[in-house]
Amino acid sequence: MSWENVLIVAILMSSFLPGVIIFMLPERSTALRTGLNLFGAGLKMALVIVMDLAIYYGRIFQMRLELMEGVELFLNADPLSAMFATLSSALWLLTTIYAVGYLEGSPNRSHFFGYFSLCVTVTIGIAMAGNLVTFLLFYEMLTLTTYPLIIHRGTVESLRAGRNYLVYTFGGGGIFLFAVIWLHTLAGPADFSAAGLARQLVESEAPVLRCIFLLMIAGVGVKAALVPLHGWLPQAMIAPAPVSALLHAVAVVKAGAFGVTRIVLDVFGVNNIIELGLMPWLIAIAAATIIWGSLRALQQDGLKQRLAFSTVSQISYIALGVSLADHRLALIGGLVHLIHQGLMKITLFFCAGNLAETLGIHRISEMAGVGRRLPLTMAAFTVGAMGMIGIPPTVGFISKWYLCLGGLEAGNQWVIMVLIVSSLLNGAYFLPVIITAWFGKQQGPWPQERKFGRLETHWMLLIPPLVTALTVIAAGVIANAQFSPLTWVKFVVQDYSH
Amino acid sequence: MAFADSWIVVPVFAPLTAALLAFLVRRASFFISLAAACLSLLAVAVLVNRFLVNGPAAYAVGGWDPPLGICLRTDGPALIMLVLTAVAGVGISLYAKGYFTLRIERPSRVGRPERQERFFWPLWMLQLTGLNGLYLSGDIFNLYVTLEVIGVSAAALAALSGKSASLIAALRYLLVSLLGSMSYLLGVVFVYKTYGVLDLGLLQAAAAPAPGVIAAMALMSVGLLLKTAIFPMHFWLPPAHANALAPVSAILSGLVVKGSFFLLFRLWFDIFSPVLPAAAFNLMGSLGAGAIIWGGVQVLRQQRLKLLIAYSTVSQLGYLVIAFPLAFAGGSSQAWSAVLFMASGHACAKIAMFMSAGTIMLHAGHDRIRDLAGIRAYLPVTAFAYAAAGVNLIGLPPSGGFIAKWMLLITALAGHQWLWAVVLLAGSFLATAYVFRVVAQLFVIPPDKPVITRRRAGLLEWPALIMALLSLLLGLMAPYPLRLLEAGQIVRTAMTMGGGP
Amino acid sequence: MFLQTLQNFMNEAGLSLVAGVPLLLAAGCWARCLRKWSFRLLPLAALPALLAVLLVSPGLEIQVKWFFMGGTMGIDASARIFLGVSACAWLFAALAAGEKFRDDPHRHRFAGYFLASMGGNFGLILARDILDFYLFFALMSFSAYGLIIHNRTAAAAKAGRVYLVLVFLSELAMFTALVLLSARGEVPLAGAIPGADLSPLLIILLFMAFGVKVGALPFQSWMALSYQQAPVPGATALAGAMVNAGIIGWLRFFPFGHVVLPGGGVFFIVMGAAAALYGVFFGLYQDKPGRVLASSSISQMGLVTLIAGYGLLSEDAGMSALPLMTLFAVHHSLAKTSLFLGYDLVDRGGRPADAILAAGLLVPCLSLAGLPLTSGAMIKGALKELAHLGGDAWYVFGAVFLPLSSVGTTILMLHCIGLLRKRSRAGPRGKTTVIAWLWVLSIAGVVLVPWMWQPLREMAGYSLRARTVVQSLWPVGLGAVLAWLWLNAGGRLPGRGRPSADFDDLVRWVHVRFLYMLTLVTDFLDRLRDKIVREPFRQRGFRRFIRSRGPARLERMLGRWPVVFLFYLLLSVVLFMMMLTAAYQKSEVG
Amino acid sequence: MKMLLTGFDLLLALTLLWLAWQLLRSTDIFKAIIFFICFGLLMSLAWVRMHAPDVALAEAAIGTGLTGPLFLAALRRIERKAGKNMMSEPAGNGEETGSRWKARNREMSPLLWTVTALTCCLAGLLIWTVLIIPRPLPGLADQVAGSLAESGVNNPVTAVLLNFRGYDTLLEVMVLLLGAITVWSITHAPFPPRVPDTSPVQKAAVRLLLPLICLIGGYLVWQGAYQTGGAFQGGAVLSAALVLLLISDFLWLPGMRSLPLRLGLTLGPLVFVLLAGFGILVEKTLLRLPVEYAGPLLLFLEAACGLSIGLTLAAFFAGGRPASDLRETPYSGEAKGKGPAES
Amino acid sequence: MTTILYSVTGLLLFVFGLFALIVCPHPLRKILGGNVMSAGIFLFLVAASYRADTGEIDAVPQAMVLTGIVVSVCITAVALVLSTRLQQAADQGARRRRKRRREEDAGE
Repeated sequence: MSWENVLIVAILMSSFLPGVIIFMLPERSTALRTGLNLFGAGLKMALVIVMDLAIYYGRIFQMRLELMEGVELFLNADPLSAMFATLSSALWLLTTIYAVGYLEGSPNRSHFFGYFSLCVTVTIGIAMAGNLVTFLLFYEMLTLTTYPLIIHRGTVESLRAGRNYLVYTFGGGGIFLFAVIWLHTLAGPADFSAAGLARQLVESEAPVLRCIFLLMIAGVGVKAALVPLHGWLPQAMIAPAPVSALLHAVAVVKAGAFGVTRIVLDVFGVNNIIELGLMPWLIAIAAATIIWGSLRALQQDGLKQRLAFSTVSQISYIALGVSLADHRLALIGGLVHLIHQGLMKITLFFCAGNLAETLGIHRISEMAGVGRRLPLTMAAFTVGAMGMIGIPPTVGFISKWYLCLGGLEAGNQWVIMVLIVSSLLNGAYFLPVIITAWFGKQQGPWPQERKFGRLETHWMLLIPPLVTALTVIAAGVIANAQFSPLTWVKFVVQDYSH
Repeated sequence: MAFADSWIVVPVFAPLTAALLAFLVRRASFFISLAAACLSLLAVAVLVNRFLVNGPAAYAVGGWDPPLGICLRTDGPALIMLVLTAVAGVGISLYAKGYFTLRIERPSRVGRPERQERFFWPLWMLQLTGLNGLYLSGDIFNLYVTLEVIGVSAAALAALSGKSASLIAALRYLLVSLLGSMSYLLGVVFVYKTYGVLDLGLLQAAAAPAPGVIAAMALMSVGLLLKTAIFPMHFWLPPAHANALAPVSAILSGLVVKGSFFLLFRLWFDIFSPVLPAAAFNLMGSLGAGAIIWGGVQVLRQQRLKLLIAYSTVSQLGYLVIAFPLAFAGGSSQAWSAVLFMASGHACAKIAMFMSAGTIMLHAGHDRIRDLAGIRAYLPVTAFAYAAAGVNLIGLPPSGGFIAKWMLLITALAGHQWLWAVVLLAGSFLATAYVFRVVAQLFVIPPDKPVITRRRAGLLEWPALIMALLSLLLGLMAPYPLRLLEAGQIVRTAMTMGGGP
Repeated sequence: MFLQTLQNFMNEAGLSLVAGVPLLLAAGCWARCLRKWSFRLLPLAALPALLAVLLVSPGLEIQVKWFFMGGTMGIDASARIFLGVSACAWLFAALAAGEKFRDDPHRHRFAGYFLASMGGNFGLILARDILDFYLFFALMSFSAYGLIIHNRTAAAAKAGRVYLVLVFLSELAMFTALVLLSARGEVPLAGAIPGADLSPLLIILLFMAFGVKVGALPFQSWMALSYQQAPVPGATALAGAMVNAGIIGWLRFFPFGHVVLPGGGVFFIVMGAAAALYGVFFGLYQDKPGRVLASSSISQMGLVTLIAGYGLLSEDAGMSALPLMTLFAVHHSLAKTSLFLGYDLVDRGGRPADAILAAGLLVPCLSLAGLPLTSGAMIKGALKELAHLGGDAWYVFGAVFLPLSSVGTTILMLHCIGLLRKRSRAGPRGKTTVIAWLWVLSIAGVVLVPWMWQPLREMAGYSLRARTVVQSLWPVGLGAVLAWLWLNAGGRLPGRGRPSADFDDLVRWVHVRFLYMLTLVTDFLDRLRDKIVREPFRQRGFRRFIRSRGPARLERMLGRWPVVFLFYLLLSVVLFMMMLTAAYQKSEVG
Repeated sequence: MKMLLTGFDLLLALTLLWLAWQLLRSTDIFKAIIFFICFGLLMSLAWVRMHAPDVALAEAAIGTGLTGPLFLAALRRIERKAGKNMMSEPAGNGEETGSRWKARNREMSPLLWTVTALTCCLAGLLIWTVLIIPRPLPGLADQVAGSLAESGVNNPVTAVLLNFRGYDTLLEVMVLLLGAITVWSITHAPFPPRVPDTSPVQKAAVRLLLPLICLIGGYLVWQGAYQTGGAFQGGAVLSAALVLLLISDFLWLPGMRSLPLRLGLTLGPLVFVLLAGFGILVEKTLLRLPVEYAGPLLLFLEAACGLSIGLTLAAFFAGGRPASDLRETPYSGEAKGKGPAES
Repeated sequence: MTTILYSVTGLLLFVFGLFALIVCPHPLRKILGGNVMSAGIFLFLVAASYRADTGEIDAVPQAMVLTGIVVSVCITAVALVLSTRLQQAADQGARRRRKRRREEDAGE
């Protein structure tokens, strides 16, 4: 058990153990619970950074546990998984701080934070999965850990949303299990490798593999909220803000997108998919989701619903980037958007949470002139929104820029067309929000205003969005710096470019 | 034979003597029973590591060798079930102690809980004797007697609660098990008439598709199917399990049903497998499929929690039986070991579920699912145990159920048997529906209900949690029991060499 | 010696200071504590730019590796001129703003937006690679929005809305154009694109991207609204400095002198001419000085488009069009700055004697119209030369059109002076503040700059020749006569002055229609989904089947002994027969 | 001689079948029980015919001797409870909506037709199998004979029962004990405090018969080692004595304190278990008896088992645990409201 | 010859008992059927091992039958006690319902 194995297990345990202990804690001991939470998050962040450095200098991190003969639980930290793990642990640290502030005084928090930590452990597990079986294991556990979070409020709507969420995710999970097993019978136990499936297998079993691929994409697509399967996402907005922040930016939806990436790059291998002629399908689905998500977002008056639909469309950028993976630029664009979307979306949700928590605002029509009352929150929101639209110097611009270049390099013009129309639509549903917020006139008192002393809102609710907003700009401005997301993605793409 | 060799006898004799002593010394009955359960657990542990060291062992009782005397055998499958029964035995004993102490504090009818407790322990010990006897025995007539012991003690336990509904169910259960044992006995007679030998090892050697054996297998299989409550003949199980006391339902659902299933499994796969054609296995598979779908549909109809869990047993038993055609076609040992692995996983989960249902009923006073909202406020550990057991039933990753479902699906897809694969998936979807229907109720705390964790009787909540976590742990430590089963393969060859020292 | 060290310093850090100082001050404006200081330092923000223009050695280029995908800043000949002009314009506007907003409660907010757009403008001029260009262009455009709606009136909000929509469209067009342009290299190419053969789509996109800034024909409606609604210093900045951004864009991205784009050239010429004429007629309708000035900008920018069009027709036309466009930009922004200062003076009521006012206003107007000895005349002459290079057909067009446009401009300018004098007479008398001295200085600038500045001097010499004087004199004279006649005849054209529906109503109409159609589609899809998924699942489907009596009756049926044991017997018989047949086959086969 | 025997067999078989058929068809359950008793007696006759004296004795003593009275006692209790309405189907399995199996007007619903058809078909198959099974293979007779010497008894059946397959018998005795425990756990012995008017004849007969029955029982137990007889048969006869006591005025059984009864019931199995333990200690294998002491040990075991079997069968007849043991207050209406209803 | 005759009788008895157990609704009759079934099986068992020619007795089937008889007695006894207790509980239930109805009538 060299220190590499220990590190991987430590990363997983650093949120699992606090989670289990928090379950035990009685409701009263808030200090201990918050301390444990933050300690776990901090420790995980440190460990992940150490791992990133080590990976950068070529160390290999692996851990195997034999489940059945021929099937094993394999954790492997390659650059791609390190990227997703870093994103998850960083955003988890911030979301924990935010959640502590957000849930002050609300009932059954031990239960909430317990599942909160478990959910991140599973996300890190998904990130570090080394083969398809481990990925499936953690993928299905994710549903288990996120369901209690969604129904945390206990109201009838949250129950219905929870039920809907289960129907979708378990349906997807079942299909994904079926496809994984079918592939397992054909290709035997195979770890994730850039080469993907064996060539002669692709020739001999083309129709079956096509069917398996579509099933897998459908299975993973539920969590990645691809068009026909995205129904659960807007309804899951009933959950408290930190949950929807975590769900949308880090855990569930990102796990789906990461799943699509793994399947296309590491399970099937890009060339095999092209040979099977499946790429056009994937591009079509991604494009359709991008446009449909943005269109639906236009219609929503609820702020969180609008953000949810914008997530639906933004996540498919990653799918689009991955589906053009044979062109280096598009792949860079797709993967870097994995991080950028996380940063931007979590900022937006933090701000939406602040609005709901401090002023009781849930609808955009109520947001006129809120910029005056919550200037810093709305500044963060504006930065996030600008990122979403893709205005430089935010990170959003960079990922859109690379995606467009990739699309151009791939030669199909209408990929750029889709991205431009989507930016237009993004502008159409984000700019009015910003304008009403900053330049609108406040009509009447806020629904439920709460005072938090000198600051505009509780400091724990204010710091995270500001930090993420700054990162949105910083990661954009210093995109070429040594350890910016863009350089890391280029480092990741090295072993996929052939 | 060395003294150390007689550990094999302990799992049967310890509960036996405990039953006698418990019946005599009523005050100390709990401690005697717990001691017996722990002793048999220890014995099973010794047997397991001895089995791993030098393979299957045989033990001629009374010193007479097989054709004349009775011989006790330990092989892979038997040991898995022994371990399961021993562990469940300790868990259920603890739970029962907690259950009865609480019931005696707040009796609904003066004197009834005392009666129930006084007679629970001897009957429970006899049940354990029968089960361990069945798993160990190597003689076909002796299996009949153990079946009878299990049948009568199960009916007695079911009738313990004294309500008229449970009495009706107990009577029906008794008559059904009478009929099942009688047809099994007729099968034994046919076997004896054809081969003139009662020992399983010798029978396995001589097994050939003769008419006598065919009649025997037909009667025995149908009798055992009836006793295992497989799909068309499941009418007696739900009322019996739902109306019995909580520890009793756990015993019935978790262990008793598995006993007769194990015998069916041994007959079909171990002893008379050459006699059985592929069509028979597919018939069994269709029964299993029927059980999964029909059980699933019925579960969704139930309004009471215990009935829901009982019908889910009917559905889960379908999983065990659907594995027969897979094992036969697949040929690989995967589906073969998957069956028993799933049986043990399901047993742990079901025991945990009934325990938590019992605790909830004691606490809430009723088990109408609609009014169970927010139980987690009062019983967090029980709610979590129920959820963990549910996870195992559905077959979600961390649990043993997942590994079993995985193995079954692998064999089904490798053998291109799409129907069974689709039924397995449909089954897990139905399971998701009925588990989460209850979990959603348990876990969601309506805003107005405050969270107070008054410490209930510890003994009520923790055994349920331990059993539920055990079913989850099975998922992670799957290789160890599976290695036991793989070793089981050698047994078949050993048996054919006319086993016994 | 001091100059030497200053020059070295400017060479190293100077360029980043040019854009950096305004942005830092803008940030200062937002921070509560630094507000007072940053507002007071407002006028100084433009100084680094002026210093850079004077001191930085020509052709300097610095590469800032870490900044936004490798930013490169540099000064070349045209950038120096533009920077100089913009710096002057921003300086004048800043001083005017300092004066005007001294006691306005929201001055910090205005200062913040003002400084941000200033920083964006300077950065835009200095940016050498297209990504930085795009970054600063976006920064300038979006912060200018703050200037327009500063007064928070409904009309200002409407103007802001129109401006924002158009700017957003231009951003998108520019993004697409940049992507298409930089198809080859991953890192965007620095400076003008050598010899790129631009496809028609690209030409339209570039026209659209910078046409909005310049007020080209289809996108000109925001100019009139914004100049009127924005506070005058803001309007000065908009008209004086930000308009040039459009011209710089065209200069950067069109390969003047390298590639001939006949189609593009014709398109630009037609749009330019149309814009020029539209500007004049639209201006004559207006009764507000802000709108008239806006329409004069539109017509002048139409001329610039014309020059660009000619530049695209042939290589040598392109070579000469480049400096001409730069000169035109300088000439136009100086004139506009002084006119707006005059308007600000009049607006603030510090009214000098009527005669001085008339004379002061007359100088920039006539220079715009092209009076000999002014920069306008030089440009007109050079323009005639350029038209000659563009081939005979266009020469004739040039020859006819140019005098006509200068006549129109003269009429428009005189109309504007009339309005300003009317307003100054009506307005209250205020004390002459520093704005007046600024105004006089700007007038001097208008007259002297063409002569002082070395690159413009040889152009001036050409305009002194008799023939060009005569050629530029008669249109001005004719224009003056017509204006005098027209002013006496009532001074206003019939009609309401503004078209009934403008761009904002168009946008709202499109938005409402689009949402309506979208809800139609989504309702249809929801109904469809209910029919396919939820309906069977809930009504006729699985759940009803579960609740219905069917399964209950079946279950009760299965609860009866005879039925159950019917299956029992059936099973035993079937099993028996199966095994028998199997044994029979095996024995037969075996 | 052979013809006579086959004739006798044929007659016996036919009567047995007729009795079974009558037993099922008769409407009145009392009549059915009487048929069942005759059927039992004829069965023991059949065992005798097939040279199985032990089984015949057991069938006579237990199969009919005790089961008959059990049925009659049960019928009386059910009738008295149901207020004398003839054959009213008790709640039974409540929603038993199947066709009323009235012996007389048996309208054969299609369901019943199929059940009968299937039963006949199954019967046909089984009989066909029996007919074509080749000559029966040599059973275990010679092995039993071979090792009879070491078993300590010379009646082969007892040898098999107690020594060769002692494990089976142990479990069987435990089943009996299990039955007793179950009966006790279900209800109290439903005996009236005082049997009103036992006729003097009955009292005298009981006083006379008791010692005789005990003597015969003891002898049977003793004889088991040599010829037919043994613990079960002896025990059954002893139980007859106890049943007599129960139905006459010596009602001490229901009134007795439960401990001695419980001791009596568990005596047999306890001895058996001790013997098994002894076997392990001495011979290192379960239930293995040292050859020289096998005889007396088995005899001691037989005696103990006989006694406890007698008591158990009596307990079956008593139909419940002694009145004094584990009283339960009758079902009080108001209890329902209070604490949680028991599950 | 006798073995076949008695075996067939045994099987027929088994089938009769099975039929009775299945069809008769009354628990007592079902238990009677059970007993007939077991008697049939034992008859078949002993008949199967009866060797008319050699005449010596194979003890193992007899031991099995003895055990079988004892076990079936035990089951019969339990079943009978259960059905009596069932009847008793049903009567108590009926009495209670009648009492409550009377109270309600009295109450109105």
